[in-house]
Amino acid sequence: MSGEITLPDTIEVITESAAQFVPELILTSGILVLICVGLLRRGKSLFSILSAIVFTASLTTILIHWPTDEVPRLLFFDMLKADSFSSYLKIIFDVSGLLTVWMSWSNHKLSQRHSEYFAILMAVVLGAHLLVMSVNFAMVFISLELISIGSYVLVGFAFSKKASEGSLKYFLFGSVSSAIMLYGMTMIYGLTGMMNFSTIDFAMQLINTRSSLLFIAALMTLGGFFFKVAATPFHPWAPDVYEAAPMPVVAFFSVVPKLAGIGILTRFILVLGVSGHSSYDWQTLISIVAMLSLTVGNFSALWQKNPKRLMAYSSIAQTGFLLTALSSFMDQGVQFMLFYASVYALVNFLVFIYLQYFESQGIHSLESFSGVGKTTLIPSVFILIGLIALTGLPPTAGFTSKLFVFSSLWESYQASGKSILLWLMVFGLLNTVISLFYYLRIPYFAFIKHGTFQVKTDFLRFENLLGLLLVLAILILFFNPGLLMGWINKINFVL
Amino acid sequence: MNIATFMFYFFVITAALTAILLLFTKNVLHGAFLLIITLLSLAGIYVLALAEFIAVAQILIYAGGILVVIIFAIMLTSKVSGKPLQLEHGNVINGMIVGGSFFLVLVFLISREEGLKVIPQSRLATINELGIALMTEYSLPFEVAGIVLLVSLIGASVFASTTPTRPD
Amino acid sequence: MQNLLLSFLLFTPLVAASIALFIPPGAAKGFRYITLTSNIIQLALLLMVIIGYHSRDGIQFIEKKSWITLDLGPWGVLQAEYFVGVDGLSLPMVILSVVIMLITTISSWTIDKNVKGYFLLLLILNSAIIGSFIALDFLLFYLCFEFMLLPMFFLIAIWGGPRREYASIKFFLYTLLGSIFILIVMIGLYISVHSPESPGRLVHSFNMLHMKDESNFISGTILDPHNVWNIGPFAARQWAFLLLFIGFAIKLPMVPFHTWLPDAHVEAPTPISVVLAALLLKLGGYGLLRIAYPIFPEAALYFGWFVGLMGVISIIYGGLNAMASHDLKRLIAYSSVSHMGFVLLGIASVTAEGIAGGVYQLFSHGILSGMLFLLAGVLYDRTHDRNIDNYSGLYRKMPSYTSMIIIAFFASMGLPGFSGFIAEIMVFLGAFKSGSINGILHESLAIISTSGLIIAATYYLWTLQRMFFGPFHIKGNHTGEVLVDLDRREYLMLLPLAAAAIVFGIYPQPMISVIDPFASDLAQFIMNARQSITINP
Amino acid sequence: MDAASAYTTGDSLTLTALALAIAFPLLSFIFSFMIPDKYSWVVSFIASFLVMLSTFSAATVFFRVWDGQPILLEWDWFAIGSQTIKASLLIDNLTVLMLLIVTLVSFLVHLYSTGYMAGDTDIRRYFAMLGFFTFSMLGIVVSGNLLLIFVFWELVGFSSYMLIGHWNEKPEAADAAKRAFIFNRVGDAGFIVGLMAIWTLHGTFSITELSRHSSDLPMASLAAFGIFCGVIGKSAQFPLYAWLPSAMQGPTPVSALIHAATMVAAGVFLLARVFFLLTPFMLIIITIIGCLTAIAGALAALVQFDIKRILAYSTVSQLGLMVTAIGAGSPSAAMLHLTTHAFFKACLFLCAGAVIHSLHQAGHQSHSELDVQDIRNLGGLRKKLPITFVAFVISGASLSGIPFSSGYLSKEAILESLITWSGSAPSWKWLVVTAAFITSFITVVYTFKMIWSIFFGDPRSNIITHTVEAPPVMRAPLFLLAAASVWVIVSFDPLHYAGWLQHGLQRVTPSHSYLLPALSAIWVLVAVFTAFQLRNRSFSSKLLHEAFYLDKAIEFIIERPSFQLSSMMIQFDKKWIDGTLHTAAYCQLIIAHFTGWVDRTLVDGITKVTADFVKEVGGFTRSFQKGNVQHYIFWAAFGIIIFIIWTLL
Amino acid sequence: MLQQLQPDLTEMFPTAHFLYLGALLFSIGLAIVIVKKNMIMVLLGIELMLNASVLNLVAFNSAHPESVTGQMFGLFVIVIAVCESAVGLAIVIQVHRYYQTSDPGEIKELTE
Repeated sequence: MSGEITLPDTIEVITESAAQFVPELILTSGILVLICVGLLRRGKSLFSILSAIVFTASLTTILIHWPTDEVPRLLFFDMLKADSFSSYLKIIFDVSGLLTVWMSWSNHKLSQRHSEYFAILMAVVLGAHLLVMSVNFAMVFISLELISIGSYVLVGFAFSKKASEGSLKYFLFGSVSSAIMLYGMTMIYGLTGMMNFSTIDFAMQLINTRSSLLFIAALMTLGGFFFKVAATPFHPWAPDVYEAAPMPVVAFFSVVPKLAGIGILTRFILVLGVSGHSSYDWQTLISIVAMLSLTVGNFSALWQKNPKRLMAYSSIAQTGFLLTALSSFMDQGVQFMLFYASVYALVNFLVFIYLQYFESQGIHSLESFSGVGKTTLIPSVFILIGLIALTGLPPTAGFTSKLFVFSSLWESYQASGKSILLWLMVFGLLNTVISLFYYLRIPYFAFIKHGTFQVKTDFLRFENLLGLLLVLAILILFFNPGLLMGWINKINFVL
Repeated sequence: MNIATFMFYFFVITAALTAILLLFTKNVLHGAFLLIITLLSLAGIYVLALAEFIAVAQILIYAGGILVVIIFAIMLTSKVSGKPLQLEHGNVINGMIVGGSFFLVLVFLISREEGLKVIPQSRLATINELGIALMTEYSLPFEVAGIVLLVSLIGASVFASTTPTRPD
Repeated sequence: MQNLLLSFLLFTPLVAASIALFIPPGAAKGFRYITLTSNIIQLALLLMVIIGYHSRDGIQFIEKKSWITLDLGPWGVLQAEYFVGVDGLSLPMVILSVVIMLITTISSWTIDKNVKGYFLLLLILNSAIIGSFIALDFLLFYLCFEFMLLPMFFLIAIWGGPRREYASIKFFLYTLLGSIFILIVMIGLYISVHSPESPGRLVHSFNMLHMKDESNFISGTILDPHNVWNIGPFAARQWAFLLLFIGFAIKLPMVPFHTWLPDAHVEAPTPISVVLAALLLKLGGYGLLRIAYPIFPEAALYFGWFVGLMGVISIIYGGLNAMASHDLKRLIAYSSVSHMGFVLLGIASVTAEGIAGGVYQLFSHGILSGMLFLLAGVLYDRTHDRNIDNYSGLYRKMPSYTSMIIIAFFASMGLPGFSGFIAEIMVFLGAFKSGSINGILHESLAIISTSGLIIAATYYLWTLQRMFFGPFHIKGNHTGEVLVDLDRREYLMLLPLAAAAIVFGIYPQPMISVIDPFASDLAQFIMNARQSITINP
Repeated sequence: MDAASAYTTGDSLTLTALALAIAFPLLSFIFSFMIPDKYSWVVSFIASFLVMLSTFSAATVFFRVWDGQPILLEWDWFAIGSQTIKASLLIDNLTVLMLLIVTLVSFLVHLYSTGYMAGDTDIRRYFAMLGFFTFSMLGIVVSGNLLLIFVFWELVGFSSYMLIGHWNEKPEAADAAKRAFIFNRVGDAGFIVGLMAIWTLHGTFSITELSRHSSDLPMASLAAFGIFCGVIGKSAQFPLYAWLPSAMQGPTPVSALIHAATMVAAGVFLLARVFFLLTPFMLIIITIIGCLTAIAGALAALVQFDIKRILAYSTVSQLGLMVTAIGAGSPSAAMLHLTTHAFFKACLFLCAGAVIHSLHQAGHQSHSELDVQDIRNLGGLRKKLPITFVAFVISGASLSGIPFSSGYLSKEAILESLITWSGSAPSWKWLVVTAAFITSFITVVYTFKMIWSIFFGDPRSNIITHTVEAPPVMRAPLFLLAAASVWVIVSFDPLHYAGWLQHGLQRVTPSHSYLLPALSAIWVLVAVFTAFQLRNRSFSSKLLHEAFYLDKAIEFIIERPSFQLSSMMIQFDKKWIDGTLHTAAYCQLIIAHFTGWVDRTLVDGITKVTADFVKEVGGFTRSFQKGNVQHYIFWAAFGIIIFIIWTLL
Repeated sequence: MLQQLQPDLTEMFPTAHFLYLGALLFSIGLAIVIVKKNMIMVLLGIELMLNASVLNLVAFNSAHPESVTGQMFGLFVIVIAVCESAVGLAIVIQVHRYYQTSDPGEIKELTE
C-alpha cells in the first residue's frame, strides 16, 4: 500500500533508480535541450551534432552502467527492470539512433523543422529504452505510445502528400492496435490483479488461472506487440509507411521500434514460457505468427518495384525470423534472437545507407538501378553484401544468425517434440530461398541490366567509409561470431 | 432496487444505446454529440464505481477537451470540402463480422468467468491517495506521460504549422 | 610447409584476387595473367600434394585450427574448426578442380566484357570449389558450398547467353533449395554431436569425422542412432538422410531435380559451363559420399534401393532427353544427367567397386564434360549457333575439330580406352554384385541401366551423323568462312583433357589406388553399421 | 591340370614376335594419323608394309606356338578392393590361328586398298582406322581376360564405325555406320551384363581362372546369355543381323576385312574361347539362334540383287552355321569354318570390289550412271576380268562347298558335328540338322546364280565393254586368297576335314567315315544342278528381300518408339518436371513470379502470369494491400478473431 | 452523499456487468473504425475503444481495492488518449488539406 511507504524511502528509491536511469535522463534532457535550442537557432548540422552528442553520451553511460548483478535491479517501484538484456537492446537503439542522425544529416529531403525532428527521434529512442525495460503494463503502454506517437509524427517529416497519408495510416492502424492491446492488458490486470508481469507470481497466476478470457486477453496484448514488430497480421501498415517516410526514418523504423517491440515481446513470452504448462499453446501461436510473417513478407516482396516497399516486406519477413528465434521458448533462443537482432540492425542500416545514397542520385525504383553496378561499384557491392546478409548466405553474419536461430529451434523441437516447430523450421528455411529472389533484384538490376544512368563515381565518400565498417562488421561476425555471442552470453534472463 | 442501482443501469443503458446509435448515425456532428453522451454516462458509471477522480478527468478531458477539438475539426474539414456532414458506411460486412465476433466472444467468455460474477467489496480511493501514488509509485509513468504530451504537442504543431505548398 | 600445402592451395586464388582488386579495370591482360599465375602455382602445389600423398594412409595433409568457439553456457560449446585434409575421395576432386580451373582460365582468355569482374569472380569460385573439396568441418564445407553460388550466379547472369537471367536465377533457386536441405541436417547434426576430444564439457562439433562415429551422438537427441525418433513415416535419421540426399541430388543433378542444369549450361558462357559441369556437379556426388552415406549409414542402406532406382531413372531419362535435344549444349547437359546417374547407382550399391566406380565417374565426367563443353564453345564462338539441325557435314570444314568431337563423344559414351569406361564398368560390376553380397540393389537395376550405354551411343552418333557427316550445309546467315579449324589456344585446352581421358582409361591404377582405400573402407563402414544400428524395429 | 604347368611364359623370340605382331598395326595407326597432310600418299605403302611385318611376326608366333604349350602372360591392371583385375595375354592354338588369319587378311586388304582407295581424300584416316582395327582385333584374339576382350571388342566396333562411315558425306554411309555401332552396342550391353554376372559369380575375369570354375546357378546362364548377346551383336545373329547388310556402305576392302573375315567372326571366336562358360541351357538357345540366322541369311541372300548385299547375307548365314556348330558343342568345327570362311569370303568380297572398281573406272570414262553393284546390270564379265573371274569361282566354290575346296571340308565338319549332336533318336534337333542341309543347298543356289549373272551371259550394259582388269596390287590379294580357299588349308585329305587344323584345335581325332563327305558332295551337286536350271529365274520376295523385315521391325518396335519416347520425355521434362516442381510447392509461385517479373521488366511486353494459382495468391495479396487502411485494420482484427476461434475450438 | 451511499454501492454491481458494457463499447468502437467513411468518426471509434479499457480498469480496480493501480492506469490511459487524439486530429487535418476528402477509403495513393 502506498501509504506505508514513507517519504524518505520513496526519495531513496527514486534516487537509487535514477542512478540506473542515467541514459534515459540524458535522452530526456537532450529532448528538452533540442527544443529549447530550436527556439533560438536553425540549421541541420547543429542539431545533428547535438543529437549525436546526446546519443553518444547515452551510449557511454549504458556501457558504464552495464548491469552486472545476478538478480536484475527493479527501478521506480517495480516499473522498470534494469537488466543486461535491456541494456543490450538499448545499445542497439542508441547506435541506430546515431546512424539515423547521420543519415538524416546527409539526407537532403529533410529540410525543415530540424529541432523538432531530432527531438522526436530522440523521444522514440527514449520510448524504446523504456519499453524494453518495462515490466509493468502501465509503463509498457505509455512507452509504447511514446514510440508510436513519435513515429506517427516522424513519418510526416517528408512533408508531402504521401507522407501525410502514411502518417494517417500509421496512426489509425497503430491506435486501433494499441487500443486492442490496452483492452487485453486491462483484462489481464483484472483477472490476475497484477500490473507487473515479469514476476514469478504473475507466471504462477497464469498457470493457475485456467481461463479462456485470460488467454484471449494475452492474445490481444500480443496483438499490440505484433503491431510494433510488424508481424502478420499486424503488418499492413509497414509497406505504406515505409514508402511514405523519409529514408532515415525508414531505416530507423525498421530497427528501433521493431526491436523495442521484440524486446517487450520477449519479456512477455518468457513469462508465458514459464507458464508453458498452461492449457494454451503459446509456442504454437508464436510459431504460426512467425510462419505467417515469413510467408506474407517474402511473398509480397516478390511483387515490389519500389525499394522502400521491398525493404518493408523484407522487414516483415525478418520479423518472422526474430519470432522464430523466440518461438523456441528457451533462453538460448533469446540469446540467438539478440544476435540476430544485432546483425539485422547492422545489415539493415548498411542497406538503407546505400538506398539513401542511390535515392539521392535519383534512383527511386528497382528498374532505375539498371547498370548502376558499373558506374558506382563500391556502393553496389556493399549493398549486395548487405542484401546477401539479409538473405542469410555465408560468408556474412546473416548466415550465422540464421544458423543460430534454427539451431535453437531444433533444440526446442528436440526438447518438446512439437511438430509445429519442425514445420516452422522447414518453412523458415525454405522461405530463405524465396527471399533470395527479391533481395537479389537490386544487384540484379545493378550488375546485370544495362542502364543509361550515369552516376558519378566518388570513392571517398563518408558513406563508403561507414559502409566499409558495417561490411567488415558483418563479415567479421561471420568468421568470429564469438565477438558478439560472448557478450550476449553474459546476459541472463531471470524473471 | 435502490437509486444507485437504478442510476448504474441507467448509465449503462444510456452508454450502450448512444454507442449503438453512434455506430448507426450518418451525421458526423450527431456522432460527436452521441459520443459526449456516452462519455458522460461512463463518467457517471465511474462515480458509481467509486472512481471519482477518473470521472472528473473523464468529464474534463474528454467531454470538455477532446470533443470540443473534434467538433472544431469536423467544422474545419467539412468547410474545406464543402460537403455536408453526412457520411457513408463502407465495409459494413467486415465491420459487422469483426465487431460482432469480438462482442460475442468477449461476452461469452466474460459470462463464463465465475470470478467476475461476485459482487466485489470495494472502497473509495481518495484523491489524496491518488495524488501520493502519482508522486511515488507512479512517478515514472507520470513523467513519461509528460514527455508523451510534449511529443504529441510538438508533433501536432509540426503538422498544423506546415501548409501544403504543392501537392506532389 | 608440408602441413600448409592445402591452405596454400585454398588461399592462392584469394590472394590473387586481392591483388587483382587493386589493378585498374582497364588492364585486361593483367587479370588474365594473374589468374593464370595463380592456377599454375596451384598446379605446382597440387603436384607437391600428389607426391606427398600415400594412398593407404587415410586422411592426410590435415590442418586443424580453431575457428569459431562459442561458449554458450549450459547449452555447451559450439565449435567449428578450420579443418581440412585430403583422402581418396577428395584428392581426385582436388586434382580435377585445379586442372579444370587452369583450363577454364585458358578458355576465358577471349572474355573481353568486364574482365576484372570476371576473373575476380573466377578466382573466388576457384577457392570455394577447392575449399568444399578439402573441408572436413561441416560448417567450412557449407560455407564453401554456398559461397560458390554467388560468383556462379553472376558469372552466368552477366556473361551468359540470351536467357541468362532466367537460367541464373533458376540455378540459384535450385541449388539454394538444395543447400537449405543440407543446412537443416547440419543444424541437427551439430546439435546432436559432441566432440570426444574435450571430455569434460559438452562441445557441439561440426567435425564431420566426429559425426561419423555413432558413439559421439549425445544420447536422446533427435539424430542419436540409438534413439528412434519418428517423424511421420520415417525415423528422424532417415529424414535427415533423405534431406541430404535431395540436397546433393539437386546439385548432382538427379531426375527430377535436374531442370536447372540444361538451362544453366545452355546460357552460361563456355568456361563457366565447363566449371559447372566438370566441378560443381561433382559436389553432389562428393557430398553424398562425404556426408550423407558415412553419417547416416543405416538410413543409406534403408534407402539404398531408392538411390539406385533414381540413379537408373536418371541414366535412362537423361539419355532420352539428350536424344531429343536440338541444342548441342543442352544435349551435353542432359548427358551429364545421365552420367551422374551412374554415380548414384555406384554409390547406392555400397560395394568397393561401385563406390570406386562412382568416384571414378565423377573424375572422368569432370574431364569429359569439360572437354565436351569446350568443344561446344568452339563452335559457338564461330557461329553463335548451337542448334544441331542447322549444321551438316562439318567434317569437311573442320576435320581436326571433328576428330576431337569424335574422341569426346566416344569417350563420353563409355568406349573402352577412355576413362568413362573404367568408371562405368566398375559401377556396373558393383551394382550387380550388390544384389548378391548385400542385397541392396536388385540385379535388374544394373541390367536395365546398361541400356544407358545404348542410348548414349544413339544420341552421340546421331548428333555426329547430323552435324558432322553428310554433305556440308549450314543454316543461318553464315558463310563457311567463319568455320575455321581449331587454333593453338583451343588445342592447348583440349589436348590435355583428351590425353587425360585416354591415360586414365588405359591405365586407371594410379587413380584407383588412391580411390580404392576410401571406397573399400566406406563400403565396409556402412556394412558394419548395418549390424550395429538397427532402425525401424 | 595344374595352372603352373599348363602355361608357360614363353621364350623371348616368341614374345618379341608377338609384341611386334600387335604393335605394328598400332604403329601404322599412329603413323597414319601423325603424318602431315601433304605426304598422305605414302600412307598406303607404309601402312601395308607395317602390316606385312606384323603378318610375318604373327607367322613366327604361329609356327612357334602351334601345338606347343600355351603362353600366359599377366600384369596387374587395376585393383578394386581385395580383387585385382589383371591384364593378361593367353596364347594358345586358337589365338595363333586367329592371329595369323587376322594379320594375313588384313595385310592383303591393306595391299588391295592401296589400289582401291588410291586418290581418296581421307586416305590417312582410312589407313589409320584400318591399322587401329587390326590392332583391336589382335587385342581380342590375344587377350586372356574377358574385360580386356571386351575393351578390344568395343574398339573393334568403333573402328568398324569409322570405316563404314568412311565416306561420311554420303548420308547412307553415315547412317549405316551409326546403325552398325548401335546394334553392336546393344549386344555389348548384354556382354556387360554377362561380365557383371561373371564378376559376381567368380570375382575374376581371367579366362584361365574361369575355366577352372564351373557353376550351374541361374547366374551362370545369365553370364553365358550376356556374352552370347555380345556375340549376337557382333556376329550379326538373329535378331540383330540387319546392320551387316547395311554396313556394305563402307569401302569394299573394309567389308572384306571386317564384315566378312575377321570382326564378325570374333563372336564365334569368343564363344569358342569361353565355351566352358556356356551352360547346357544356353547351348540350346545358341543352336536355335544360329540355325535361324543361317536359314534367314541364306533365304535373304537368294533374293538380293546387290552383289555386296548377297555376300553380306551369305556371311550372316555362314556365321549362323558356325554359331549352330558351337551350340552343338563343337567349337572346333566352328573355328574350322571360321578359318576357311575368312579366306573365301574375303576373296569373294575383294573380287566383288575388283568388279565394282573396274566398272566404276569404266563408268567414269563413259560418263554413265549405273548401279554397278546390281547384278542385273552385269554379265559377261568373264572375258573382261579373267583373273577376278577365276578367283571368284574358286572362292565361290568354297562357299558352296564343292569338293576339293576348303569350304567343303569345314562345312562337312559342321554337318558331322550336328549329326553327332542330334543323335539317333528323333527330336527337335533333327530340325536343326535339316535346316543346316537346306542352308547349304540354298548357299549353292545363290552363289551359282551370282557367278552366272556376273560373269556369264551377255553384257547387259555398254560400260562393260570398256572394263579393264584392276591393277596388279589388287589382283595379287585375290590370287592369294583364292589359293587359300582350297582343301589344304584345312586338311591334306581333300575328302575329310580331320586334318592338322582340326587336330590343333581339338586334339581329338573324330571318327573317320566317308559317308558324310560323299553325301555332302552329292547334295552339293544336286544343288548346283538345280541352280543351273534356275539360273535365269529371279526370285523376288519382299519378305525375303527385307530379310523378314527384321530391320523394319526393329525400327518400328525399338527405334521409333524410343525416339518418340525421347521427344515425349523432353516435353515431359519441359512441361511437367519443370512444371510440376513449380506447381507442387511455391516453387511454382516463384518461377512464375520470376518469369513474370523477368518478362515484365526485361521483355518489353506485358506478360500474364501463367498459373491460375499464382493469380489467386496475387489477388489475395493485393486485397491485403489495396491501400485502404480500414481494410488493414479489418484484416488485423480478423486475424485475431481467427486465432481466438482456433484456440477456443 | 457518496460516503453515505458507499455501503450499498459496494455490493450492487458485479464486475461482469461493467465488462459487458466495456465489451460492447470496444466492439462498437472497432466496428466504427472499420465501417465509417469519415476520418473523424474513425477517431471517435478509437476513443470508444480506449474508453472501454478505462471502464475495465475502473471496474477491476473496484474488484482489487487494495491498491489504486487500476485507477492510476485509467488516468494514464485518458492522458495518452488525449495525446493520441491531438496528434490524430492534426494528421487528419493535414491529410484533409492534401486530399480534400475525409474518407479514409479514398486515401490510398500508397498502394501496390
